[in-house]
Amino acid sequence: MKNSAVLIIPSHPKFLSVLRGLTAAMGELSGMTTMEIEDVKLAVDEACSNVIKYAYSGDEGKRITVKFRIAKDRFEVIMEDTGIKTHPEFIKGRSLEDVRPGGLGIHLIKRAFDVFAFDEKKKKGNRLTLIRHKKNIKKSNEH
Amino acid sequence: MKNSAVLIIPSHPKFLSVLRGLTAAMGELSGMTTMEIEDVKLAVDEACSNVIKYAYSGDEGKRITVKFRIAKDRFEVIMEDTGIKTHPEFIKGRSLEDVRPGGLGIHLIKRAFDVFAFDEKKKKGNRLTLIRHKKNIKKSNEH
Amino acid sequence: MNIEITDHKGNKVIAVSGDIDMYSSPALRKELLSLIDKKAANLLVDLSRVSYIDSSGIATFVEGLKMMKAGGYGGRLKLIGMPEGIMEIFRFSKLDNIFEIYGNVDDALNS
Amino acid sequence: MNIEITDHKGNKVIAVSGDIDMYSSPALRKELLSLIDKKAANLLVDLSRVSYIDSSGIATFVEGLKMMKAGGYGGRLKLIGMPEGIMEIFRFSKLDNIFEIYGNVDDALNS
Ligand SMILES: Nc1ncnc2c1ncn2[C@@H]1O[C@H](COP(=O)(O)OP(=O)(O)O)[C@@H](O)[C@H]1O
Ligand SMILES: Nc1ncnc2c1ncn2[C@@H]1O[C@H](COP(=O)(O)OP(=O)(O)O)[C@@H](O)[C@H]1O
Repeated sequence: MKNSAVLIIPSHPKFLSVLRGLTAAMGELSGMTTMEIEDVKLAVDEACSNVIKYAYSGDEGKRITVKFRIAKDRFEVIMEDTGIKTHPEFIKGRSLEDVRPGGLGIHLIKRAFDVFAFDEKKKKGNRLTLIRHKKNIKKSNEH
Repeated sequence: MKNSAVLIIPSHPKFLSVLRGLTAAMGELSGMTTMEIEDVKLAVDEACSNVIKYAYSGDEGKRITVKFRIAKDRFEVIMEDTGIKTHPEFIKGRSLEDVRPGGLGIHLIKRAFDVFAFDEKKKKGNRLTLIRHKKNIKKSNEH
Repeated sequence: MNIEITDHKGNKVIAVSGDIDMYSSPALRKELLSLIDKKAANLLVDLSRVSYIDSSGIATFVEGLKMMKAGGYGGRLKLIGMPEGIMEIFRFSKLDNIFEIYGNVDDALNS
Repeated sequence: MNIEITDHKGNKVIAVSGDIDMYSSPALRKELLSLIDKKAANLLVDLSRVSYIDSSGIATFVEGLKMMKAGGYGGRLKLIGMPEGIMEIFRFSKLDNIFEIYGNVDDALNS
């Protein structure tokens, strides 16, 4: 488990700050800039918020497992839950032109991570893999 | 697992910052002041440094499990390793009058936590329990 | 997150500090909607001490803006003192032109 | 942790920033001992941008002080700009009277 860390938290929104704290520390360890860390922290928070809202339908007593892996060429986050199966084909952020509450999370996740993929083979619950490639010059210049 | 979180990290000193990041977030969640958080962060870092140095003799490829639990009356940290059995009777900080490098860690741990106890029943490796009681007015006024 | 509500020349100023996320945004939503219910004419939200905002926080402001417009009493929601990191998320979300955003309270009131 | 070494009126100033822990303190130790090896007369360590120090960092300074005294060339180790949180740990460890501690570079040099 070299260069990886695992965090297990309850599916309660108050633990989002704990997940953000760990994400920031892992981002710093991987050599990200402060701005990159902010983007990644927000993305991981959004993915976890969605697990609480959709996979667990707001049930605050379940658990969420988040694995971080730092590799030379990428930063990987794997988020697992034991909740309702997600149908990736229904996940869609709203058009940014269509101003209304909600629908921004997926955009913020995909802004920070190049890969956003659910493991179709997982039997119970969900496993979401997020991968951010390093030296992604295009992404980091975007804003 | 309500109000608790678990972190698993490699026994590499570069993960101490990750553990500190999580400790600070848990301390904040438990309602500690900034100063209390600093003390607790330092204490948890010292305990983990000792696991790397003594239980794992500096081997950076093992794992350390840290469980945090926030209760109404206390803040609990349980640190587990699979390394060399610790003999609590040999753990002793140096006298503060005897100025030399080392021997401060235990003092810094005991300053922040009221309970510092190794689980004698654990078969392989160690389980250290740290408990800080809330409203410990004496401790927080000491400095 | 912490919320402080003050009066500035007859206008309500909601000063938010700390992190606005899925855990804290419901409290912000409650304050915002209750002031809109009372038909606050100028509702200024001071974001200068906000360290973090996620999409639930953004959604709260979008909802507040919609409610204010739906109220039909000419009330205006103004965001002030937005830190650059947060402004950047509003820009990314194409909301920087939807909200009235000002540097400080006086700029917001003189507009 | 980051280390910058500069010259101030012929004196070496080691400016440390960030976190000094078991991971980073070996690099600090190396710099410190190498300057002591070169018999630096006044060795100033600027701690004003240090955000965290653990017992391995403290041990590094205690070792530096001992080496300097053992060198017998009259060199002095001076700690400057210590943030309150770090000063507090030195006090707790009863090291605040063992080290020469100054507010800034000029105070340290004029002493
Ligand atoms: N983990 C998930 N499981 C199931 N559905 C999801 C998940 N994440 C997102 N979705 C779906 O995708 C939509 C867009 O998600 P998002 O952009 O985060 O916005 P929001 O959650 O605010 O609606 C959600 O409304 C939901 O229908
Ligand atoms: N987890 C541990 N396992 C075994 N021995 C330990 C452990 N923690 C501390 N010790 C012993 O207690 C002594 C004092 O520890 P500490 O105050 O942290 O200072 P230091 O590690 O700098 O010597 C150590 O030198 C060591 O002999």
